[in-house]
Amino acid sequence: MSGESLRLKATEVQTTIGVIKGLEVAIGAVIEEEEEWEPMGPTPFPKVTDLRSWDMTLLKRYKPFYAPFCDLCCLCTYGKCDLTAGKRGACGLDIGTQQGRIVLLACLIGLAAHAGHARHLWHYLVEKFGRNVPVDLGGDIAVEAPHTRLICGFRPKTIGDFDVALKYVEEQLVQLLSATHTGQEGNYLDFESKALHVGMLDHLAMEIADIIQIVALNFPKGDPDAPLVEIGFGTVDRNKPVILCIGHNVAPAVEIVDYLREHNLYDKVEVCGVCCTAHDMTRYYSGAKIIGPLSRQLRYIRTGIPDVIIVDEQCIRADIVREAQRIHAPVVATNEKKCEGLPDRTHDPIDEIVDDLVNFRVPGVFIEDPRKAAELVVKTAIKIAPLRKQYKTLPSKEELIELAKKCTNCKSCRRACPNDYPVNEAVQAAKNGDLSKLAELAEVCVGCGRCESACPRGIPIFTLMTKAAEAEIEKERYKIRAGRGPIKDTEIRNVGAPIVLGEIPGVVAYIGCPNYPGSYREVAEMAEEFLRRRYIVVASGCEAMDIARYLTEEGKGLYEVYPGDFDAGCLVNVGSCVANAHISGAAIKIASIFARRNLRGNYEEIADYILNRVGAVGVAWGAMSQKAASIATGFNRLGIPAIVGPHGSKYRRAYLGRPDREEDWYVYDARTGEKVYAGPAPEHLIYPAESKEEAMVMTAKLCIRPNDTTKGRAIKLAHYIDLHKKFFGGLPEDLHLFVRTEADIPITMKDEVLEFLKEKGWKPMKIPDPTLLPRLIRRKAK
Amino acid sequence: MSGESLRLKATEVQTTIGVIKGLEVAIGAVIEEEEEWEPMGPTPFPKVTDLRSWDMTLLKRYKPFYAPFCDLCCLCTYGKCDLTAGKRGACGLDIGTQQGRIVLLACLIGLAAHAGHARHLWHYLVEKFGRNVPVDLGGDIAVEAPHTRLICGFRPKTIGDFDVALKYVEEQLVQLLSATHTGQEGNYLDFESKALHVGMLDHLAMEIADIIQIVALNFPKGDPDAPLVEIGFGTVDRNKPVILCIGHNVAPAVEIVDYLREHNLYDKVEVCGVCCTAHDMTRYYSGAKIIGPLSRQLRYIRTGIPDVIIVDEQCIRADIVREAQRIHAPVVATNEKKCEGLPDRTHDPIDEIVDDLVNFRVPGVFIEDPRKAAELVVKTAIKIAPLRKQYKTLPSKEELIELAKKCTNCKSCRRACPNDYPVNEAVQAAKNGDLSKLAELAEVCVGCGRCESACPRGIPIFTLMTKAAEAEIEKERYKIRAGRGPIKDTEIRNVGAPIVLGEIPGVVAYIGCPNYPGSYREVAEMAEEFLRRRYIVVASGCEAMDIARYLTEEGKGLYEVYPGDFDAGCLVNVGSCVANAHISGAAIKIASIFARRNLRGNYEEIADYILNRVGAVGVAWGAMSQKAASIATGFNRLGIPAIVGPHGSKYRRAYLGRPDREEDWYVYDARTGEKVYAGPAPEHLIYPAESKEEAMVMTAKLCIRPNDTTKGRAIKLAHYIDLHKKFFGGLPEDLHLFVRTEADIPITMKDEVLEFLKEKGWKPMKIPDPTLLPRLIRRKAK
Amino acid sequence: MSAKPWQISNIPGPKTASILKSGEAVAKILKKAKRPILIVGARIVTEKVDGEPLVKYVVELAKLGIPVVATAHSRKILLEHGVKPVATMPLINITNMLKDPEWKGFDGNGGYTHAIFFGITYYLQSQMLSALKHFAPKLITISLDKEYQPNATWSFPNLSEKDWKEALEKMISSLKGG
Amino acid sequence: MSAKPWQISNIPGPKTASILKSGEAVAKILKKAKRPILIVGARIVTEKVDGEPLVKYVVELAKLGIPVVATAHSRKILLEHGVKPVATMPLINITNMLKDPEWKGFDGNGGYTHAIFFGITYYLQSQMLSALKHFAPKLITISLDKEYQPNATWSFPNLSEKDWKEALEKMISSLKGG
Ligand code: SF4
Ligand code: SF4
Ligand code: SF4
Ligand code: SF4
Ligand code: SF4
Ligand code: SF4
Ligand code: SF4
Ligand code: SF4
Repeated sequence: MSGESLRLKATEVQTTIGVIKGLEVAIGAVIEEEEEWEPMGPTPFPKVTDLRSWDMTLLKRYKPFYAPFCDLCCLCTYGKCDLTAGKRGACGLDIGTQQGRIVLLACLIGLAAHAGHARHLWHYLVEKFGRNVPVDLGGDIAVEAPHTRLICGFRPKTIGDFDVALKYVEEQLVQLLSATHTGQEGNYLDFESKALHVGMLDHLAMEIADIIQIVALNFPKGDPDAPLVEIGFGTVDRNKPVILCIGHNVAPAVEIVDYLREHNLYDKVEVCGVCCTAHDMTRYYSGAKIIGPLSRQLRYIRTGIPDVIIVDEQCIRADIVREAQRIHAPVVATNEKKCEGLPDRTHDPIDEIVDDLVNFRVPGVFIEDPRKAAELVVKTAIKIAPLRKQYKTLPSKEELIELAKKCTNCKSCRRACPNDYPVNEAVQAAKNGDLSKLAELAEVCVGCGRCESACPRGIPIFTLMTKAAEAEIEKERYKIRAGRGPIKDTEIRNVGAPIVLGEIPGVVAYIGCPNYPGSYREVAEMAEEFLRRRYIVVASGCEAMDIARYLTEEGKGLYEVYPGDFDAGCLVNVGSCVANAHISGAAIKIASIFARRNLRGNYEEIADYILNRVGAVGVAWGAMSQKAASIATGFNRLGIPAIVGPHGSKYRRAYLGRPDREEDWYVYDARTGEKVYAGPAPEHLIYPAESKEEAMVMTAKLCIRPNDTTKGRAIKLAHYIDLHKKFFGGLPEDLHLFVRTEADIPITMKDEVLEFLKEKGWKPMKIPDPTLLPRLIRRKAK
Repeated sequence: MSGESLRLKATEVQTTIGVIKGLEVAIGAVIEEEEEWEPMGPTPFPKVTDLRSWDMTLLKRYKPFYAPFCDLCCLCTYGKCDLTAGKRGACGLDIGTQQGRIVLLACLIGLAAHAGHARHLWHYLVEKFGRNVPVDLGGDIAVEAPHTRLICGFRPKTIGDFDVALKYVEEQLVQLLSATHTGQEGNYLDFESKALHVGMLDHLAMEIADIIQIVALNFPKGDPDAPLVEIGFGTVDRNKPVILCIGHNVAPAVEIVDYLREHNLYDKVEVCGVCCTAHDMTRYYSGAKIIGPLSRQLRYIRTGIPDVIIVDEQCIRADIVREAQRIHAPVVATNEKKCEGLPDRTHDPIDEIVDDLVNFRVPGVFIEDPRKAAELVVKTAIKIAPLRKQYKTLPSKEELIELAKKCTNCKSCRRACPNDYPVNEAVQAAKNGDLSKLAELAEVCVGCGRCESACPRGIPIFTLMTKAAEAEIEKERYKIRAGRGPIKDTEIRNVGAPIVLGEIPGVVAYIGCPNYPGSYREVAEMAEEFLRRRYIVVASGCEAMDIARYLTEEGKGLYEVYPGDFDAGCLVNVGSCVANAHISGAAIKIASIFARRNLRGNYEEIADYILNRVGAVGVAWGAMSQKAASIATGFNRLGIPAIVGPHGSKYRRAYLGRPDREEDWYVYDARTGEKVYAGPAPEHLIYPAESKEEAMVMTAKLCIRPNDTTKGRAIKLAHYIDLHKKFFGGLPEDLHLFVRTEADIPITMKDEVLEFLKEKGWKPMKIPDPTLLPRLIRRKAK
Repeated sequence: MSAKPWQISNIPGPKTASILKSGEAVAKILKKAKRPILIVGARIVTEKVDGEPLVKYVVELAKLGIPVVATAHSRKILLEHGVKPVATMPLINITNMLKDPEWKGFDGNGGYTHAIFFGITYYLQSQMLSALKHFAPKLITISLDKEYQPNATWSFPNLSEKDWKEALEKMISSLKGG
Repeated sequence: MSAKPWQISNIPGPKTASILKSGEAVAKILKKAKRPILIVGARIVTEKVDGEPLVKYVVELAKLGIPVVATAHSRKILLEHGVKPVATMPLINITNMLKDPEWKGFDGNGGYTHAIFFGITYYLQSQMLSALKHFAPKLITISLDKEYQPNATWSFPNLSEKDWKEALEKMISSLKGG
């Protein structure tokens, strides 16, 4: 029913309550009756089970692999139940099913974050600008909302139109969350199918969130030349009042910028941000400064520099008020999802609140009106900055050494560190005045603060690290291209063929959070490797930021060296996390614009197209959040594989192919219906890699697709082999699985590859027109 | 914004696509512009923060008490984080906040179950009967949907009208789930405020689910004389084909009944049910049989009697297919939330599917169309029943003893049993041919199967227990009054005054799941105690069933002895779990009908009214599920306290008052604004009791309210004292806190109470017109 | 030294109770305890240890001057055995008060240093001990039940009836002997 | 005997690894192992134990005829040290194959009986051991890293560098001695 739709337009309606002009009403979903822009596919507004058969097709090849993070279930009062190795809980659940359930729950929480964000932003923008802001992304973007078209089957004309899509997401989410209740779904494959559905919805929600802010706030509209903006601790003038914005929802930051503009305060106040709000601030106003990703949040607060901290939603530390209190900076919360126990002062006079804040009478306030919050923080920042001078400094080196002297070398810090860093050794060295180890630690640290929290001696380890790295702070000044948003149709037209045919070796997207296994530099190193190899490199969110915090051998930032186009050897920053939808959206647009497949309500076919033809892979090296889980799962349903860092193993689930099982890798040849071996391409849908070297070799391999032309395949194999040689040594053991004909062999490697193939008893294979969907077979095989 | 609304009616609309007659369109929420039935209160469609100040008022007195069930957090890949005693996780979270978060998550899952159920049912009924089924609950019920009026501020005329209320719930749920994401809400009080919001929404969703099924399917409409129907294993004629329905969503069961009726098969097939679907089946057709609550599900399957098992949603074992396979009974899944990995055969010809099932070719199928599923199960049951004869029996006593002989007395079974029952001893006794201990165990067992799953020797302990209790099976025949649904306005008019004045000592509701600490009989024993004392006793869900499975000393069932009115000394079965909304709804109706308070969008005032005046308490003795968590939390926001059994401590949170802190118990006297000590009434909002005796004494105490007249207070105290003497010995230690004037003292206890008061240095106190809301003070105190 | 939780799945986290190796060990702790309090629950009403009713040990401890809080419906049997509980209340009430650093005890003389749990439903006790572990980290909690309680500060390991009885007897005799 | 997980919060549940008390203890198990396989990861590339590169022990074990799977980017250093891995693949791939009861091993002669993990990122290893604990309950898993891995069948307790080196040396010498 949820897909049923009606759209009415009427110039004048006579009703019992009067005459209404220009009535436009949408019920359920919108159908554009005035023009059939495309025939409707089989699954507009798909409900939970409508794409189940596609999911089962994927899950048959890419079986869920479960690594339980806990052997127990504690979700109801029958528990805890011990589910070890086949034991069942009081509700009949076993450990595998429980993993599927937890994965679904994580994805749902991720979806809720994006959908809740989209909905909040939608209300904000509709209230500010009305429902009729056109969805106009410029002349080069006709396919304005690929996910909306694909999933919902309509073309949004105005931001108001997205309401039905959001309602659809909201209704579906409730059904899906219900399935996690004790006594509901009891099969792991169905939990996975539901998780895949959530992932799909997640990309839809992200698309909506980003498009409405782009069109309403006039962010760059797919501009490859979006401005280079500043990023890094050192970009902020700490002598001015400093407003720090943290979160993902740009509403309050927009109002701050507007307020500064209206009051000619642009030069008087520094506005900087952490996480995606920072991205989006620079998309609105290129003078805003990005401090950095989530991993820099606690660090920047500990420097004492921020005068006021304004938080919106998502990726904000749970101890934000406590940390802000430490540096005597007031916190202004602005979103119902993050109230922090602060008093609701939304309806009090601003000056009263300012007065309370600058006199440190309250640690912070909750102001649900973004405009008011903006005025409040600017006024507060200006007033409080002079009073906060004393708190803007870190302890002296001598104080630091005194603190370090309390250390008993108990190793609790190290054993609490997610990355097992030798924190104790660094503190021990500091005892003797050697801060270098603390500074080294600061360089690689993900900024979680767990070491400090675990220290039985109460040593403020994190402050010590911050101090030790203080000299770096001023130096940290980099450039990042402001998030450009969607990929242009014109770009798709240019790269569609080379991607599908395999001649652009792949699209590699660095996305997600900074829970890295080691230094943040690894992300940039990986990106650089693939930029040099002329892959299309895309980035978003925290990883887009971390890529900026790295200089090439020539001392240049990657965004300065590589152009911002969606093209071979270019580096695209799409923007904040919700801009991830443009990455998957680009894959959809390839199917639509280049291959002219119908999008409308036609999810399964497009996903099949992408899986078999579009050599794209996501790398979420520090994937941490539930959002990252649902984003990755959404990529997966669409046929795009993802690699996560080793911490990603704690998501508990991978989708793994088995290259050794030949039978798993047959596809239909759409021309004949014949089943053809197409090689393990892509090998996995999602898996955690142990090292960046492994991730790079796998990235190249996961870009291989059954549809590659021989020329394309040869290019892809050249990179795969080359990276394998570089990081692993020798030829890949599975090379023969990817060589279909001799023409697939990279010309420069011909001899050694042929020799290897001989050893393996290789025989030439057919190159299919690949599909996994029997209904797409054009002519049945005899 | 979510509360904004527009309702259009037009007799004829001319549009570019033609003429539409009888157009009726609702956008957002519905406002009845044609008649202002009541002035709109301050919070129609309240969003997450709109009732935060009420929550904070409650939470200041009833502080969250946290008993962590786990010291770790494992919700993102930064984890696990050790949160022991003040340590913080990588996101900055501490253990208390994490408990609030888990409680919110549990409540959300519970809400999703009800809201998802309501939405599914809504689509089903709208498709079957159209949107225009009137919300007509009969002449005695004018306040048709108290929660909808109170929360949403509109009066539903047709089932279609509920759409906007469901959309509101869905949108809110997404925002609230988002708050549980890593990096979102970081304050425990705000997590609790959100949980309270969820609880409120839960009652709204339940109300919608039950009202639409009542009016569309013609269930009893608040009928105190709803028919007595059969419950118990012994009610089913096992010689006929037996269809077992499990779950909460009556749709497929309705279709089965219709199919049987249409095909004159009523007498040929037995239709029975477990859990709430069973309740609702009997509300639709009084010839359906109730097997029993959740705790009987596994037991009944193990008897082998069911020929076909049809499941809808909720409270269905996760191993249902495995268990059904054990007895060779096919499973038909019918709901997207519970697909069980079964093949989707929704679009296949029925006879093909029947053939596959009766030939045991597949363990079951998924049929998303309830009508088709109904036809399928009836046809299958009739065909398969003769083939299943051999599987309809339990192992022989000899076989059982052989199995028991494998036991090594390792105690794994006992240590896996949630209730620490001496399972090993029972198996050991069976070894020697003594089955009595197994039979005793079966009597008190909650039916979870964990003992069996834990046995390293693979002894089918649960089957042993079932066999040992086999003789009981035939005997189990009881009567239960079919769920009557809402309370009539006329009844409210009768009991409103005596309840509010305290002369009916209280309303006690036995609700929730069967995760009891001991025998299910305890619930009935408690109910009987309060029935004898002429409290109004209400029941729902599994506890309503367990109350039926008990005979008084005269050998009568409680439903046979006590009338079904909402009146002193009566026993009301409202129905399935979603009918719980009628219990809270009755409290709301007292405020509305008896006290003439405005309901419309006026949540805070009504909750304040109920907290201070309506002596109602919920007892969820076996509260297990996330649904129970959200139901209880919804009662709490409305000012109704709840007692859970000891397993309820694993919900991790209680709301506890501190009777020893005098300052916590002041209310405003609405007449004067004066702050008046009103005693710890009610003492807690939710707490786990250790024993049924404790629960009973507390039940009586929690019915005391500040507004009691002296006559009413004396009656309430008489019961409190009497129960205390009976189960604890002597007078309650806190008695003096509840005696305001000598007139409060029960006349027959005067001397001893006065002596006690003297010892305590008691002084008379004022009796206020109580409120916690300053805005309700009519005249300010000087 | 640690033990496995009696209910196998009741694994709370890194911090678990130290083992009381004998009745004497308990006595040693209690002798040094400045302000102990004994909390007893439903199990003392009916449960026996190797033939001896649990309530007997409550009587002995009460005689030694340890104040007793009666939870669940344990008050009645205490009164019958001549023990006047210092308070009667749900288990969660006393737990709640124990975690309040401001609370001055039933006699107004200050908070308690040691909370001894005896005869209380296993999992409910575990939850209450968890609350105290996290929110009253300075309070020493002792479970005298025969099942290992990981959330306590001190607990017996899982004992047989016989060993339990012996431990309780030894505890009493040591306390008296001191 | 059991130990605390090296990463304090890495507590999986009731079933935890037995402790390998010495290098000889490992050798004893390995000697009886019918079809062992050694899985090595990123840490062997750079990590040392008390001055000795980890890869040395891989070389020794390989010499004794145990097939080696190279995960992460460990292949290169193995080749450099003359060890030809029987396979090169992500850690999760080999884990996935090990939990397949149908899988016949790299040589086609049947599944493995003992999976030895060495030089692998702590938490990733823990997750893989968890997968095997639950889904390949018959497989014996052994962690030779210096940190206690609760999800293994056998693990060293948390060892100092010195003790670890000693254990590894003893393991090799015992294996050779046998
Ligand atoms: S699932 Fe997580 S919260 Fe639950 S017991 Fe395991 S570690 Fe603790
Ligand atoms: S949801 Fe199932 S497995 Fe989990 S605690 Fe409850 S009964 Fe046990
Ligand atoms: S936890 Fe604290 S005392 Fe222990 S080693 Fe680390 S810094 Fe030193
Ligand atoms: S703050 Fe850095 S060093 Fe400390 S535990 Fe976290 S990652 Fe490790
Ligand atoms: S990438 Fe992850 S951590 Fe960074 S802002 Fe987005 S969700 Fe937060
Ligand atoms: S949500 Fe916070 S406390 Fe929980 S595992 Fe993640 S970082 Fe740790
Ligand atoms: S778990 Fe099995 S073997 Fe052990 S005592 Fe119980 S019935 Fe006997
Ligand atoms: S089935 Fe009954 S006896 Fe067995 S563990 Fe569950 S409650 Fe205990």
